[in-house]
Amino acid sequence: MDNKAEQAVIERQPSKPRPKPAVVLSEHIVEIVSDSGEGAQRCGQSFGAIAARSGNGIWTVEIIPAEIQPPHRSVAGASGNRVRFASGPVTNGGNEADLVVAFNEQVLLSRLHADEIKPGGIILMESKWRNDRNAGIAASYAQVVEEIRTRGFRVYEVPMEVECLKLVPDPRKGKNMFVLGMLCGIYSLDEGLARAQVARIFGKKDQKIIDANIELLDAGRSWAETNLDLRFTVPAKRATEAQVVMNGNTALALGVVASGMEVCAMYPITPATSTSHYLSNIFEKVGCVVHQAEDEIAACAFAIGASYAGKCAVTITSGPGLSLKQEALGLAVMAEIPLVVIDVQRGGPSTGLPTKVEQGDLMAAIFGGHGDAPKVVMAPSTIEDCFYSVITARKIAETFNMVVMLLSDASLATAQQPFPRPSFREDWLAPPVNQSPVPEDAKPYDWDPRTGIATRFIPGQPNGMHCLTGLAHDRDSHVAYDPEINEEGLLNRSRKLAALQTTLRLPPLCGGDSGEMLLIGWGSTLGAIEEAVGILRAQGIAASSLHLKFLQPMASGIGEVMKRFTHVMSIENNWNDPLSDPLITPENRRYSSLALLLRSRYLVDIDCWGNARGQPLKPTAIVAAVRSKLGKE
Amino acid sequence: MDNKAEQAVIERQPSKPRPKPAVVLSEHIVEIVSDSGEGAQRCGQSFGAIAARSGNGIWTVEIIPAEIQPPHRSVAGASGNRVRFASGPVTNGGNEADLVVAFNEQVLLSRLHADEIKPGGIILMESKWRNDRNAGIAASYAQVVEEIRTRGFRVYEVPMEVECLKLVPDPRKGKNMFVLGMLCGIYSLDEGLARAQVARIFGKKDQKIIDANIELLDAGRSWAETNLDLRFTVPAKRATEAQVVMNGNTALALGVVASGMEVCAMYPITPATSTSHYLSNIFEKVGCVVHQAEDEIAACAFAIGASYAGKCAVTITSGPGLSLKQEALGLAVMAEIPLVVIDVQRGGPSTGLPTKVEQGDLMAAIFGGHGDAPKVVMAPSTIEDCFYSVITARKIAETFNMVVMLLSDASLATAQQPFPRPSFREDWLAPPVNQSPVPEDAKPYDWDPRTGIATRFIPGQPNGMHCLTGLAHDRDSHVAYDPEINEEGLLNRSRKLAALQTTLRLPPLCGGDSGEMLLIGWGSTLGAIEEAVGILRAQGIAASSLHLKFLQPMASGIGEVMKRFTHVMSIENNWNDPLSDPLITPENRRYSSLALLLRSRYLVDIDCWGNARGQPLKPTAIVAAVRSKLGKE
Amino acid sequence: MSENLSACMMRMVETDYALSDYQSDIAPRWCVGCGDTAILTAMQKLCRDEQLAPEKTVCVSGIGCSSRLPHYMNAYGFHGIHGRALPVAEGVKIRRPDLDVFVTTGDGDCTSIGAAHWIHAIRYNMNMTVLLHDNQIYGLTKKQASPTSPIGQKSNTTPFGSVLLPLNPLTVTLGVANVSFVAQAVDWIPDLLYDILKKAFHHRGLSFVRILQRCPEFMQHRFDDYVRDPSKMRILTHGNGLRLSPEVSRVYKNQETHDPLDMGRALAIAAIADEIPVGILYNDPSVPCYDDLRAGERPSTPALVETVLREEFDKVTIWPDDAEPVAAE
Amino acid sequence: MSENLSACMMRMVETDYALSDYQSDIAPRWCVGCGDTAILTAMQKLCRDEQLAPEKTVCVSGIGCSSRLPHYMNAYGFHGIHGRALPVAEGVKIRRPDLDVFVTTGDGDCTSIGAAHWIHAIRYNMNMTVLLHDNQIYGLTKKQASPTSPIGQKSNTTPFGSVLLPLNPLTVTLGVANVSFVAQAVDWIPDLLYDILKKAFHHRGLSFVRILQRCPEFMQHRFDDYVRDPSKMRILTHGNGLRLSPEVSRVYKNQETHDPLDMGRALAIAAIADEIPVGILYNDPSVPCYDDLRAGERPSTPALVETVLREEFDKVTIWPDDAEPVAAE
Ligand SMILES: Cc1ncc(C[n+]2csc(CCOP(=O)(O)OP(=O)(O)O)c2C)c(N)n1
Ligand SMILES: Cc1ncc(C[n+]2csc(CCOP(=O)(O)OP(=O)(O)O)c2C)c(N)n1
Ligand code: SF4
Ligand code: SF4
Ligand SMILES: [Mg+2]
Ligand SMILES: [Mg+2]
Repeated sequence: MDNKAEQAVIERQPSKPRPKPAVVLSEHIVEIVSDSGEGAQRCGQSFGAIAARSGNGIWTVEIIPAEIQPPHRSVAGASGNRVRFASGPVTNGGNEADLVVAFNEQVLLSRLHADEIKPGGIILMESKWRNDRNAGIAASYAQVVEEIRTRGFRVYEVPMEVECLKLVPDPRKGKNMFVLGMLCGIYSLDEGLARAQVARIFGKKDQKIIDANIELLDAGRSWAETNLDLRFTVPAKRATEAQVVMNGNTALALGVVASGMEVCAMYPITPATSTSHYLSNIFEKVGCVVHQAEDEIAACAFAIGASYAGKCAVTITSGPGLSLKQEALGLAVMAEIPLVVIDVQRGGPSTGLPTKVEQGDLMAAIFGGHGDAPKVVMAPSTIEDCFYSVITARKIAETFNMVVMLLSDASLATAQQPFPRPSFREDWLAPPVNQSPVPEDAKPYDWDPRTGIATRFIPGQPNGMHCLTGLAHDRDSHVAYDPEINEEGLLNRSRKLAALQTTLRLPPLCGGDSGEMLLIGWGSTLGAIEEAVGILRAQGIAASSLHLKFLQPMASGIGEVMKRFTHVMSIENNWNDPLSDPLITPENRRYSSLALLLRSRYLVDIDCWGNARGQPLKPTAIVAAVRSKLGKE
Repeated sequence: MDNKAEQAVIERQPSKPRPKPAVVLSEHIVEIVSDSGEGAQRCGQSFGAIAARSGNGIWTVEIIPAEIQPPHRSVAGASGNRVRFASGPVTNGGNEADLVVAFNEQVLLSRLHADEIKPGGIILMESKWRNDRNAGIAASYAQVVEEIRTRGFRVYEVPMEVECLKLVPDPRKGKNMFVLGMLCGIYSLDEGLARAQVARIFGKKDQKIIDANIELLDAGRSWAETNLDLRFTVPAKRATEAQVVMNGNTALALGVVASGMEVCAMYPITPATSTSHYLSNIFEKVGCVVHQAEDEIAACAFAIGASYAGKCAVTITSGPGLSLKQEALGLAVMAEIPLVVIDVQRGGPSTGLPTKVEQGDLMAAIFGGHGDAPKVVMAPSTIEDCFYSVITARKIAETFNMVVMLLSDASLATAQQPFPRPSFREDWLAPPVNQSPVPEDAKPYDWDPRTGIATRFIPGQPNGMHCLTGLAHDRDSHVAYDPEINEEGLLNRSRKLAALQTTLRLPPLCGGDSGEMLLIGWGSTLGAIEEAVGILRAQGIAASSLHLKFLQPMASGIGEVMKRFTHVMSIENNWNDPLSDPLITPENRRYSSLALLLRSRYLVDIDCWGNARGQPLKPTAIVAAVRSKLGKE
Repeated sequence: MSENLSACMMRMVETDYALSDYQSDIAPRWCVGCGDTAILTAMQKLCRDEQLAPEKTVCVSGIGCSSRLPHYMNAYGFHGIHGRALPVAEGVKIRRPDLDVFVTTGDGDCTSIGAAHWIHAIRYNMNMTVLLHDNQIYGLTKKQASPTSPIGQKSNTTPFGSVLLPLNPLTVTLGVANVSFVAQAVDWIPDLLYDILKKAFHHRGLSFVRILQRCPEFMQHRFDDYVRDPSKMRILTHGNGLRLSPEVSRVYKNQETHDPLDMGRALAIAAIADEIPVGILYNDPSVPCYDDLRAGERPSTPALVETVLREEFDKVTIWPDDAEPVAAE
Repeated sequence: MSENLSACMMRMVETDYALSDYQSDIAPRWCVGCGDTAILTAMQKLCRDEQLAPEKTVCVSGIGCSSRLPHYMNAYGFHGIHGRALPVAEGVKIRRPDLDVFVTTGDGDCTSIGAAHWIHAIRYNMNMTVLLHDNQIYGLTKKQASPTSPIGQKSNTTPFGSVLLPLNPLTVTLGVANVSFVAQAVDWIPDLLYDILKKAFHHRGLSFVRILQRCPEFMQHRFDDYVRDPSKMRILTHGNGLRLSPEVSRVYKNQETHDPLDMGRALAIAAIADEIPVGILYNDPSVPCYDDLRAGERPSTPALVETVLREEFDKVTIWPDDAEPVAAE
């Protein structure tokens, strides 16, 4: 970032009179959608950043086209950003959008089809299509506008390119900054902050470009102030502590750095890869390495090798990669090599929905390998959690010599949210590799009879020579097929989960301690579920929620909590069979993953609600599901 | 087999006077153990075959050394066979052995350590070690014999090699036939049948060899009759129908042939491989092909390709291979390509116990892949079942366009048991590949709204051109990311399980319709569980058992059955956490697989008993577990 | 020859497929200027000229931009999983000799995650045409280095430039036993691309065609020098190999007569670094094909199955009266 | 040279490891006459002569008879999973340059299930010694054909004989970019095996040694002709390569002077079918190693981590007073 340029911008700030008073809102959801490459993503991100810097709580969601190079003006090609911003903290992408800026009517349709726009919501349309030379396009545009007006949306047609043409030769390029200005005007965001943001974006380019874009920004704002009857303000309060804003994948990458892991072995796959991209940029600076292996199996084996040699390692992947790694993970479990596995879940099965969210990999994480292969499975539920979970995962991995799986997902991956700037602690890091001699009589698998934990020997440690193996083995790591020895190994590997379990504390409930409905969730759905609980309670329904961070082992006490509620329901962003289907019965229904696990453990008739539509769950949908379950539709 | 040779043998049969009357037994368990390569395996198999041909029920179990080339005279090197034979049918390997023939004291120790010999049981020892030139060996032998005598075993020292030397120059080679003769003498088995069996073994060799071995056989019998006070008879009844005797892997291979599948793609792995070996010998004769691929992933992909092209295919593997195939299986699920997967389970996790039994892959079979990937999972429970299950699996795979997993295990793999000779039915086979034109408006995924089943189009069918994909897709097989379309696909793929489920019938209970204890099992444990039920009922305990063939989906009605019993317990040959461990609580206990599934589905407090010691479960151990559960130890 | 011709004529009369008959109803979703487009066009032309029945044509791919190709062909398509196109294609072919199988795979798909299958597919030498779309980058996942990326290539996983020399798919392929056909083409000389594909298609065995493919999105300018300067392309010709049209010959003067049976020279050509060789490096039609070797003497019939089952059961049957039937019952 | 010598002397004085120091307490479980035994012995001698500290020596393997070798070495051993020895070894080495890494792998382990890793390991050219125990069969799983099995080989999965020409691991390896050391040895000439391993060990980069290994259990007589007739072994010598002892030279008269930098000839030698070439086919010490290229300029320290985290956080921090600190705080 070029600080000089930014400085200059702030100085040139004109002192215009403030526009007329605005409607005060506690929050709004804004979407900007365009063809891929038209800059709606950047516009949305910048808008979110400005709001965050103003002191608003924000949560941004990327609207990602399904295809690399989708055709122009296509429903499948909608690209952009959702920004939910509020007076207080925001924990999820929310329900339908209040205001949408669409660069053409097709990308708007994609949001309408997905039911992502609030009935009666505000829609700002690029108006140039009305007079398009291609009659089909003009007709399509007119028809859509007509239709949405009829359906009760508040439509404003905005001559975006026409206005931009007054300032720049290629209006398609500057349009997004014009829109950004327009939005800043509508939402009364500070001009200085907005200009500083533009300067930040183009910081590396020359001043001319910055100036041109600031002109577009200002033009957008003026146009909105002059032509639109939309004036809102979402009061903001600057945080008293420093905040960082980033998405979940960046938080994971920074977590890897902060955890002291030195090796990341990966193979590219969406949506996990951007974690590795970020890491690739900085990891070498701290003397560490990102290795792009020839495939996921090699990546996993490479990480295992590094970790065996004392450098705890992470391998990062998404669903299909997780499936491929199952055999190698079994080796790490059997040989008790610490390993952190990050799985940024996406829609499955198979190649499925590569860019879309799903919490579909929980069962594969727990049960995926052949034989009994106990692993620790955790799930971060906020962006901040993505950062800290990696540090915790590395510690557990090395304390218990276990595989620790971290289940993030496509929603956390690209969502941005501010959280308190972490302050570095040296104890986050791994201790230096132990190279001291091993006591003469020590054994490589000297399982503690209570916890199952053994102190492993690391290459370089004198006296520690032994041959690690994925075969059944005794305390000397000698291959052994005796029934007792096999059982001893199984017991100790399983015991470690129990030992970890005794150290876990159940997270506090959200809502009340007892009541009509307990919702249980895990991972990225935290914000939506807790928001739903808030709404339900405001509606007089005694709902609460419990959000699990550890899925295997699970903290004790869940059974006690459940007893205090009339109903229990898991809320998950994955598949469950609908009981409404004629062939589905309570007996053959396939439950959501966590519901299945909890039912089995606690023998409580836990229902589940959720879906695998490639979209984050919405608070209002959760509310509706709960009301329906309670017969209070 | 050379029928002439066999004929000749039978003619030469001398008519000796029958020995003195024998003790009549309803069953006995005999083991023959030697160093690897000394022929105990063949001796045991032959003994089993003679008993079976006499009309005894038999179950033979291979005693497999852990290592390829274990050292001589080593505990880990014990190789041989257990033969359980009885007046009636035999369904499992039973409890401890009644009589053991050991070629040296070390291999005997392996059976003693594993608690496989009945207290007070009969032990026949090769006596040559007593005077071994190596003083250490002689001492070891003497000490072991002394010790087992003290422990109350009935030990007979047999000068096997000394006796054989009278007839052949290399006694190590002929010893096993001498022992066979000895056993035939002890158990009063028909001499003609025994000689015919020897002729059958050496049928391809020249007559001299056959004669020499028959001499050894006869010598063994005379020696026993002259020197041992052991005379037993296990009355036999010749079956009225033709019976076939084979092990589970052979039955699977013949099932593949009988099912009409034309392609088997595999990669070698123990204990699955011998299925492919058998198949390789015969599959080409029926115009089919066994393809040894470069790895398990390629094998799975190859089978998928063949099946996509209309030739339903099977891929055969064991645990580690199953883990590797998970991603490819997800593709078959997503694209709805029929596929039969045979997993001959072994001890896990990782490389684990390659030659030993475990029912450790059930969860991986059901939940192993990322995302929601519904597959059919079945388990054969007898040798006969291995044969017929493949035929059923192929039919289900092609009717529902699904992946059907068949979980056999190392116990079924090598166990031999007679069953009625199947008579061929043409409807076992797959119909010819459909190459008729596809109706103009048909779609490749025209999911039936009730059952979820679509009629797939096979390359070569005019009008059927479409592009199959592992991405989310619509009815045209076009890639689509819309929430509704993704949900539609998930629903239909899941529905097929429900549709299959409605066609399943619960197997009949063994024991009574209600009572104190219901045992639930699956797979190879059938015989041991039902035998335990018999013992328990004889002891006045109202136990019954239910054995599931389908693990996913499960037949309905299990809940109703369970209600009629005070206790329900799954009996599985896999890991469960022992509640006796100080850290294990009912809340953190990790249950056996089927127990977990049933608990979740029926919310009944199902306990589990079993272990993962690499050995089949024993009826008496099950009895003890049930009595302990009921407080009736 | 004339017999072939008349057979061909007959087929044309019978069916007479036009280019559009090989175009599916999905518009290709590649970036403007993407080399995959030229490859698709060449394939469709080939199908048209060979009058392949669309229902008898199967295009198998893995995952990647290039692997989307089967969606755009009106044929049976199998867009599978990353790296596994070849074993899937082998399975398709093993019992369906009547199908023409094409495989489309990317440099990551084939030479990275799929490398084991690639090596073994060459060795199996099954009768299929394999198109390696080598854009030297991971396109679909948005710019990560691939094994064939040039040294120093900046990408999202190699922000400071990749550190290794690129893998040469040609030299590796030529080192595999049973290799029978290896060629190189470039997307920007459509005539040669077509000619090479045609030769590849007519080769009995696995024809491996590496196609240097432009990816303007992530590898802008990568091949500009070569596109601009025809002399940097070394065209391999031979009586048994490519024969150039006068037009092509005029533009691409840097030619070498190369006998496609000369493995030594093929290896040397494959290793050329400063020029791009285009043409058929190796072609040995005598190498046996796994699908032929494993074809089996007779097709599977119920009668055969019954016979073999009976034979096998006979070996292990205990008959009620112990009289084993000597002949078939 | 004399400096090296004295350093070596010092190490010897300090530690003075005997052969038995490299023998674990487990007796090898290979069949009598198995070639793996000779390989184990050669490795142990090498360790002794190089006075490698057992705790700094890591033997990585996959699964197979040969892959049991690490159990018999007194060193750190990693007996992993089938086919994945190479990526594990790469992981071991990447941040532990102080460790000497050996990889033991079978023909199935390396050229079948592990083929992708093999190709890429050659390209990474990390500093390790790779021993391919090529008995041309699957030993541990009891006789299935491997990619290197001779054509016609009967096995449990090819009861009528394997149908394909065997894969030649040498020609494939030589075709991979960044290949830096390729040799061939046989288990039955222990002196040459040792000399070749020694050269391999001293090579900086990945040294790939294919060792033809006898499996009397399943491939009886396979190499009898070669064992009996020394003239069927072609020994490669060179000033920069192997130098033969007079004894070896007397027995093995079929010698060729081969410059290990001559790739063309190396390829030709690798392809020889009727004789077994023994020696160093290729050796280019100038090829860079991935572990060196990725070593990083500085080791990871808490201070470094703190600095980088601060820099990264700074980019995305919203300060309470909006006054972004210009320099580090
Ligand atoms: C098992 C698995 N790993 C990774 C991916 C992600 N992925 C999709 S395509 C691709 C590579 C694409 O590169 P290439 O094969 O060269 O094809 P291109 O897009 O360049 O045509 C990757 C890594 C995946 N889909 N599946
Ligand atoms: C994933 C997996 N697949 C298959 C196996 C079974 N398996 C063990 S060793 C082996 C091959 C052994 O052959 P090779 O690599 O040549 O080693 P050798 O025994 O001949 O030394 C196989 C297929 C396995 N253990 N794991
Ligand atoms: S990213 Fe590259 S390879 Fe992919 S479609 Fe665009 S230009 Fe083609
Ligand atoms: S089977 Fe072959 S490779 Fe394995 S130990 Fe025996 S001789 Fe050696
Ligand atoms: Mg590519
Ligand atoms: Mg081998």
